[in-house]
Amino acid sequence: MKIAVQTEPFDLAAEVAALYRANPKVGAVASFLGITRDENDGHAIQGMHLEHYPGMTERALKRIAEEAMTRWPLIDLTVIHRVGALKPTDPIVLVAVAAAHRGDAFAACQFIMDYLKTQAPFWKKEATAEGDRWVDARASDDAAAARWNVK
Amino acid sequence: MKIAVQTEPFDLAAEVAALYRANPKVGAVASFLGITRDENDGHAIQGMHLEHYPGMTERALKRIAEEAMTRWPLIDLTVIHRVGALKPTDPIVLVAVAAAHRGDAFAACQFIMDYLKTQAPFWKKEATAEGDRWVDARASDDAAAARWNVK
Amino acid sequence: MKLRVLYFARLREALGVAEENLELPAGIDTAGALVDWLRARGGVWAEQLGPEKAYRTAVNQDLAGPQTPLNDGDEVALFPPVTGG
Amino acid sequence: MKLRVLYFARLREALGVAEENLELPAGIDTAGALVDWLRARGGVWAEQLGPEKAYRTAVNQDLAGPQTPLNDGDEVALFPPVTGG
Repeated sequence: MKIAVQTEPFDLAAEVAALYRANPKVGAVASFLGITRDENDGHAIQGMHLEHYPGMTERALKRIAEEAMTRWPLIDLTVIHRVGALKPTDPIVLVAVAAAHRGDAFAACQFIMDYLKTQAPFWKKEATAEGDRWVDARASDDAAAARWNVK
Repeated sequence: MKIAVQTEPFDLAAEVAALYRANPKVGAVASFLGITRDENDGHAIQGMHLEHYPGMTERALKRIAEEAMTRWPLIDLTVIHRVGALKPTDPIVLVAVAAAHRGDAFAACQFIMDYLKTQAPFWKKEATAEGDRWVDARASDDAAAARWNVK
Repeated sequence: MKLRVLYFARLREALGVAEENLELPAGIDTAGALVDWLRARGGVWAEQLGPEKAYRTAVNQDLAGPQTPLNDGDEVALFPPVTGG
Repeated sequence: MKLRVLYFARLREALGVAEENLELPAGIDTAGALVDWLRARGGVWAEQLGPEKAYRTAVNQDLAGPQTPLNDGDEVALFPPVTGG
């Protein structure tokens, strides 16, 4: 299990390969890449700054990942979240989950993203032509997390 | 939209990057990698041969991909399925789906895999210590496809 | 009616044929009727296409059912349930 | 009771403080009571921590609710709903 919070880019191919190359029991890797868009709610986005709560972020991600390992028969997983300055088309987050079968890998990958979106202390501030603005939380993210019925 | 059936390995990072690097509207890429395992139903697997129906495979994959594009607001997607000789830890299939938001990307990626598993004409023949054996279709794959209620 | 018929995977191996060109008698004009006609060859054909055996048909590279009509020049395929991915 | 209190993102900017060390009067022993006490500072505090404002609390780096107890030396954080991913 790898959890990382970093300013540097990550290497998708290397991270996914690390989940299955050494373990021939892995039959499925589901992965999610979140990417900086150039627009949000109708505003053109020039760039973004991702603030976080050092210490709590790693702790929250680890907790979410361990909960996923408990709920599904997973073999391994990786969560990497970037912080700091990002521009459109820059990857923000990678969640990759390895399991014997695809249903478990898909479910756990979605679960981790839904919980990360509502429980991990990251905040996006977008740079637009009209100035910087903090991104508002989405009700749809709360709804997505609620369907997993944690706690 | 890219659909390919090939004997050669594919480059996960390049395929995923092709879906979002040139399009800053993409906020989410959900992807699935199916990998050759070293065991199946309790049998140790030394390798596998993937047979297909040339012509129909591409046609079936294109049809599944187009159905996904109709059902969800997707930006782009890629399906690559390998055929021929594969050994444990070799990737078999890649499905990668790009969308503005993660819910659509995840749903479409799962949909495509579920349909590919029941509708695309590929057949696996495994090499075991006791000889070669054709892999049996799984009832769980029919059930997974049935929940999307196609046709 | 002339048809090209393809067999794949376990079915190809069991029947010992990958492909054949058939000239069908009048009245054999659906995928189901074709399978019945092939089954009537007896031996491995009766065995492999028996009612307890799972197989699929495709007509012109689309999955087909017993009622799918056949037309002169069609490409028909018989194969086991698929196991890709 | 002594606490370290951290503020993040929009809340940090609006309150103009990233971190402070507090010495709380007796009786302020839950996360909810702490927020009430901070709100009583008035001005931006009353405004930013008002009932119509969405904010979250964490105690020792775990998400907390109004009833979560506070203990001497705890690290408490106040921040807006998270927006990562």
